Amino acid sequence: SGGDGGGQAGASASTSSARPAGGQAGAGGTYAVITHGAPGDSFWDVVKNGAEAAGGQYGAKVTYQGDGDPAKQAQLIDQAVSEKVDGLVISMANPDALRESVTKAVAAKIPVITINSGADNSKELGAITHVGQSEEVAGRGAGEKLRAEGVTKLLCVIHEAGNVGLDQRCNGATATLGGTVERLQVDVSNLADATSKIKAKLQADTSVNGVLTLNPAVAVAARDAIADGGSKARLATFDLSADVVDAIQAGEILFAVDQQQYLQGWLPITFLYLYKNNLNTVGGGLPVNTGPGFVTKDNAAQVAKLAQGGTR
Amino acid sequence: MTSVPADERLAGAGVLRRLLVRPELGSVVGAVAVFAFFSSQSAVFRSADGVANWLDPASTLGIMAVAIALLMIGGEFDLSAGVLTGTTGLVMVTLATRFGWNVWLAMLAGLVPALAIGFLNGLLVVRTKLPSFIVTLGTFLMLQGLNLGITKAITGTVQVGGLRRADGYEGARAVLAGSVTVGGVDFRVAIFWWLAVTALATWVLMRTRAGNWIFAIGGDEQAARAVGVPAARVKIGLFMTTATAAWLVGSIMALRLSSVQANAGIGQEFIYIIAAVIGGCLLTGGYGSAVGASIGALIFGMADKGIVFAGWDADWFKFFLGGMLLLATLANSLVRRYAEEARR
Amino acid sequence: MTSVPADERLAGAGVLRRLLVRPELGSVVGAVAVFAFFSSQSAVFRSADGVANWLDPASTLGIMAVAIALLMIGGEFDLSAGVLTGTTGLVMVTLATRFGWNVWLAMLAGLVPALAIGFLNGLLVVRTKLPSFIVTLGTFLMLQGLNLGITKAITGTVQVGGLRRADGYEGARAVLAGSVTVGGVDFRVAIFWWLAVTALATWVLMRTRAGNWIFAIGGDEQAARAVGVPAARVKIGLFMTTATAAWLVGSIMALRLSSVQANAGIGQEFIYIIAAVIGGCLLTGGYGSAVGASIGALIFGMADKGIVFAGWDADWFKFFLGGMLLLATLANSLVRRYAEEARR
Amino acid sequence: MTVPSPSPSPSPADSSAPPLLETREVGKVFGSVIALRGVSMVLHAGEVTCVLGDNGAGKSTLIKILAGVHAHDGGEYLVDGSPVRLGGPREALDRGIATVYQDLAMIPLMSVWRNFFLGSEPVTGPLRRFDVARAKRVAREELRDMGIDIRDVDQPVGTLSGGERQSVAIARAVHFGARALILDEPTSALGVKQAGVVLRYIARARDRGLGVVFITHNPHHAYPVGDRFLVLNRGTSLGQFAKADITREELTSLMAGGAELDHLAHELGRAAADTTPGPASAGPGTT
Amino acid sequence: MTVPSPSPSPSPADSSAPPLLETREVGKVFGSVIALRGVSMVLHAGEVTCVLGDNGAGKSTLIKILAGVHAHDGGEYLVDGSPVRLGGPREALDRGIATVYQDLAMIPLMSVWRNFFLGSEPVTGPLRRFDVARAKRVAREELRDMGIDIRDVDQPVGTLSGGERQSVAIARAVHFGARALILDEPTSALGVKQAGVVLRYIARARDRGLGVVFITHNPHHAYPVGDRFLVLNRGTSLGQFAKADITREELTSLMAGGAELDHLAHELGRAAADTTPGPASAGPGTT
Ligand SMILES: Nc1ncnc2c1ncn2[C@@H]1O[C@H](COP(=O)(O)OP(=O)(O)OP(=O)(O)O)[C@@H](O)[C@H]1O
Ligand SMILES: Nc1ncnc2c1ncn2[C@@H]1O[C@H](COP(=O)(O)OP(=O)(O)OP(=O)(O)O)[C@@H](O)[C@H]1O
Ligand SMILES: [Mg+2]
Ligand SMILES: [Mg+2]
Repeated sequence: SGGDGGGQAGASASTSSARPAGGQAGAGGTYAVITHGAPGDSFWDVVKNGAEAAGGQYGAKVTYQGDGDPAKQAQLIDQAVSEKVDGLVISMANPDALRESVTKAVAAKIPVITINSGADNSKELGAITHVGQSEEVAGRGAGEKLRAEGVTKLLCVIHEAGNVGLDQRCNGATATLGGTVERLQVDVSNLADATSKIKAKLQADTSVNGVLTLNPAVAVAARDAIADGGSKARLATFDLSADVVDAIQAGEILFAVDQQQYLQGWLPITFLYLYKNNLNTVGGGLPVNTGPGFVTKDNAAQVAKLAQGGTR
Repeated sequence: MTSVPADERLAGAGVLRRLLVRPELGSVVGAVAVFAFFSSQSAVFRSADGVANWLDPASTLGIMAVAIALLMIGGEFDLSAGVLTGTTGLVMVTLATRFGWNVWLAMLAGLVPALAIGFLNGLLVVRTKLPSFIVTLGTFLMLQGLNLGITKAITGTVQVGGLRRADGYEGARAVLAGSVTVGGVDFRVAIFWWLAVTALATWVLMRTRAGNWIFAIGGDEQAARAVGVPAARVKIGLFMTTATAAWLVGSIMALRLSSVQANAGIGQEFIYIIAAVIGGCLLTGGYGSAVGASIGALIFGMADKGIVFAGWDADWFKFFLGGMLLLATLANSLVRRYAEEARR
Repeated sequence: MTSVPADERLAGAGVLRRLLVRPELGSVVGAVAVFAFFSSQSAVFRSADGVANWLDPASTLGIMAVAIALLMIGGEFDLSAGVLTGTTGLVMVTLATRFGWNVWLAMLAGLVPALAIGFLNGLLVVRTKLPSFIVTLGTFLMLQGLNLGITKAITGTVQVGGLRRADGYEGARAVLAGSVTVGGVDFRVAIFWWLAVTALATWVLMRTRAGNWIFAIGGDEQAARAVGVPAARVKIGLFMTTATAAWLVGSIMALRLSSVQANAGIGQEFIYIIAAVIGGCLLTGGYGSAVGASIGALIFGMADKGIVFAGWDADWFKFFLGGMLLLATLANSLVRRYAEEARR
Repeated sequence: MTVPSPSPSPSPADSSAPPLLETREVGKVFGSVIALRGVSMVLHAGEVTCVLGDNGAGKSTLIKILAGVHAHDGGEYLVDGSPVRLGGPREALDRGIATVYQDLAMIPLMSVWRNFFLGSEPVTGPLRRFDVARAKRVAREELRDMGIDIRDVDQPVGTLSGGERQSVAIARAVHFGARALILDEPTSALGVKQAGVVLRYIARARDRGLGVVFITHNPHHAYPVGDRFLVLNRGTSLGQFAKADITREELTSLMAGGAELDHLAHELGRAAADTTPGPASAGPGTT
Repeated sequence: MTVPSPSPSPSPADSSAPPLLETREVGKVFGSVIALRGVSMVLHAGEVTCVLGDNGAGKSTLIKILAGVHAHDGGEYLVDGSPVRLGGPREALDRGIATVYQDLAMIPLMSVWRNFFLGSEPVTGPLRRFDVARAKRVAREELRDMGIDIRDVDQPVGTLSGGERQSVAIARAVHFGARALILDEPTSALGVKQAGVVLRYIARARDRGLGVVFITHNPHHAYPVGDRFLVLNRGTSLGQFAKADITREELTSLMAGGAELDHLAHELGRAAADTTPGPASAGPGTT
């Protein structure tokens, strides 16, 4: 179900009303959020903000760690287990690799909630629920929308070679677009170079009429490349930033796929808090979807301010 | 230039051979080979438009590679230079957008932390005698943390943007990040900055006392000290030069993109070193040239973009990039060896 | 050991001082300082559970750091070692899961490309006389491309998994990636492999002809060649040793995670070098020790995990990591300098 | 064999002016190695002080103290009569002390002319740029004057022969030596002719009023040009002798047990004709 | 001044066996530098061939060809009468040719004993481990025999004095020299006593039947021990002379225009007493 700009306000409202439920309990517990996002990644930063905000609400201590290397992520989980936290929030981009550590956590009677990816394995590994949906689903949504815009040849810009999540987004788009999808590798830490690479691709292959970026900063680079190169390609992106919202308003970017990842931080902390203090479980173990939402010219103005604050 | 009668113990060295002995002209061969190869693969690559395209990333890389080359000739590394471009950009954009400074002023303000960090790097290396690899690795990590931590603390997000709306943006952009139209094709101004930096660095290396000292401390620091070269001052100066180059590049990038991410520049430090080494700098110091580093940046830039122009599968991108680099340096070194058998 | 009468030109050197002169014991001080610091910050860090926790990453890092240290003492770098751990893991998991091989056999099969790549690296360095930094940078990039390209071609995704269901998994896992319970706490087997590798490397360095040759070619290759050291063979051997270590670590990781991503190991190559340098290896070659590299890995592992245990904000993680590394190497070098004034 | 007793307080050359350089009981310890212990010497302007001694006696260590490369551990080092602690070779150079080191000489990858002017580059123009043309010319001339014909001053020093390298270092020190010149075994790698040229340079510098510290193993090189002889043995001083107080024979035997040497001469050759090589015709330069 | 004419074809020492080493018109060019041109020489077992010449004459280049460090560009190099092209120093060592180089000697960061055995480490036990105890003992003994008392064989070579380092290199070559020993200016950095010891070593090696190539600038070192003298000048050969064909005086003046030297002797000293330093008493070791 596609939430849009209004979803955020709803979430905020519901949390403030949830406060009386357990807010008075002085120590709300300690929860560890461990994701596969690299530190400084704009997507995961919003998740972190959401989790920390929820922790603030409930008087709980929330720690956030992220590492794209599954081995490191597993070690971080092991560490949290030896610290005997009250709950774990884990993004399972590579369920196979985390299996051992998650099982260990469950065996130690630590409630686990999986977020973002790993919905299929969540229950099997003993997590109490899953929040968010896979990158693949989000990618499908983007592909569909691009097809509707008449894109037949799409450039999917990967900013971290070998990252499972990014690959899944492109796969999803490929599945629903119907046309050709080509991939391009750029480096997210050198955006000027990314600009000229995208431009080079557009110059070299003029039949490309759509570009899908998977990161808001790369989206801005792609926007410049399209403008500089005088290309007619339509641009869409994953995730938001102030610049992306500006560009959507200016019509330079068609839409941004918005997973509302703030919820992927906020909700699991809420659930864990409720589980700890009230033994609540949500949805009977079925996944709780947070998106995908789409930010388009229509709702961009409202979202713009929220993106500034790091909650969208 | 000099009219000394030739010594009978000197074999006749053709003009070609004499030219090839210069470290730069060795790497030119690599550059020509890469250019020829990709030109044959893609018509766009060799078109004016295409050239303008791959010259653009080569220019910012080149500015940094030249500074790093000076440092490497002086026998040191700087791993913090890449992140520092991000730091200076962040300072500039934050001051201009969150505190309403004029862009020019904000840019100048970015120079202050850059010089401070360069000075600190140099001082630590000189005082502790730890290898600069370790010292600048420390500042590299610490700067990464600072970039992220401070940006988050001030803005709540991992990037700052909106420079476009700040005072003086247009002027600064025209000077540092604009384009110049030559024959209907837009070339980035950064290309001219790159040429200027290369020329300046070459002049310093070849025609000033400081240049002589840089070669000397990189070649044998003890011996240089023994004849009175102020090694500590030269080293600190080199680190500050690198920091200044990082500031220039950071400002160019920030003006071009009008926003900066907290992780900007991470991982670039090695690309700078790579460009310098492709251009003939020795990792052990004491040998290299600014022009060589520039050509190294050019080779890297061409290979990097050429693969995209040639339309090869993105999954194999790195494979081709590695292969190209290896072949380019190999061509370069074969030529140099042919010409230079003399130098052990 | 020897009973030669002391020379009147030797000042009395206390036992302490003599111990401290060893490069390893310098870095021990850094390790102790880091341990003491984090122990004071977090009770879990110093608990048996916590120790098992941070010894685990230190062990795989340590195995690689020791191999890289040997190579660095021999005067060369290997930037491809990190990706190679991914390559060996990918080969193993692919063969075991897609082609139904027994895990042991698949693991052995992974050794073949590893040794081939090590040999190739060595051969290129020895033959072309290009700096190993450039050569292995080339193989580093090419391997990245191969890992991604081949994995995508075979599996359609960027990771292969499901090793758990393959023949012989349990046995292989117990030997390489299992745990040993000591006093109720699970310690990873990899820790023992690490100790074994360190001991073996130390023995080779200090007590074999090969060890003598490694120091010699790193110290002055020309001079070593001149007295008949087979420098080319030693270098190729060192690259193959590093590749073997990468194979061991790649197998351990694959067995532990039962899946491998196509980008596994990228970026680790510098961590290995960092650990070796923290442990006292000179970047210029000819000096260092295997035990030192192990302790370097330990310091890195402790700092890396200690910051998490101490509960500091992840945004500032890198800042603290950089600071810790700088302080640890500084402590280490101050101690060493005090003890070692004698060596230039 | 009679060993002369060293002059207890070195007699100043001709004036009551303080000596150019003077050490009083200086020492140097490297970690556990005691390289030098209680060595006193003086150098007056217009005089040559020779430092003699076996291998490892501490000669190079002593002159590195004089040149500011090492700080001394004990005793006093006086320049122009006032105690100093040099912070580095730069300070020594600034006081007019130029040095040719035995092992720290040249930057192998740099060209001859760049090495020649390293640390004292001539500058020109408002931008103070390195006067390359002049540097090349002067380097070439100075070397030619010294009888070293380098093919090409652009050649990297690392490719010069051992003696050529040594000659460049000496030519540099002589060119820049302002008041004191310290030479550590300058003639050891040189041919007969070149060694003669160096000795002549030393004499000329002395006549110009410079003080020269000259280290050598060859008493036939030392005796003719030296005014004062400091003999070191295993890190300690056997004393400093004025020329008047010591003969060449005494000096030689002080350096290396003379009796042993006579014996050696008999051992060496196979043909009897060769065993006692009679005194050769050549002067000091040839030995 | 009469210059003897070189023996056109070098007369073999005592046998019709092919010479140990022989070069015929070899040359060597480095880039544009012609370092050596058409040089012929022979070395017989049980003989000493001295190579003499000015700085930069090409002596080191010649012996690096003999030792396999450089490949020769022109001419022929014969070992035991058959032409060879050595692939590297290892091949030379395998043919029993041990060398002490002027500039490629030791690994500074390694200890004395490790350097001593580098490339020829003694091994022991089934695992063929480096016999450290024996290596230390032998290194210490060999050095002591040579009159070099190193404080501690564990000291890194980089901290030894110039002469000490040279001595270690020589001791190593003598210890491992199997059939031919090549010494490039072994005595230049040595004190009188140590130089004497080295000359004695050369004589002893010769008497044991080894062939020795000995480079020096000092005719007083060369003449007593040499059987054959090869004189180089600016990269070319002035000829190879058997000892019978040349006197010490001729050799000296061939090396460095004799007249010039006499003149020099007058110049050097200030006091008349010093201008013509009479022939010293000491034997060859002292010069
Ligand atoms: N940095 C150092 N560390 C340890 N020992 C040192 C160091 N420098 C010199 N020595 C020792 O001090 C002693 C004196 O060395 P020095 O170089 O002064 O001798 P020298 O008289 O110049 O000998 P030579 O005639 O052989 O050059 C030597 O035994 C040497 O091993
Ligand atoms: N690798 C090289 N490249 C260029 N020129 C070289 C190289 N090696 C030697 N030369 C030149 O060849 C000439 C001969 O050098 P060589 O070292 O053989 O002289 P030498 O006779 O040993 O002199 P010395 O007595 O001073 O040691 C020198 O002029 C030197 O500059
Ligand atoms: Mg000395
Ligand atoms: Mg020589």
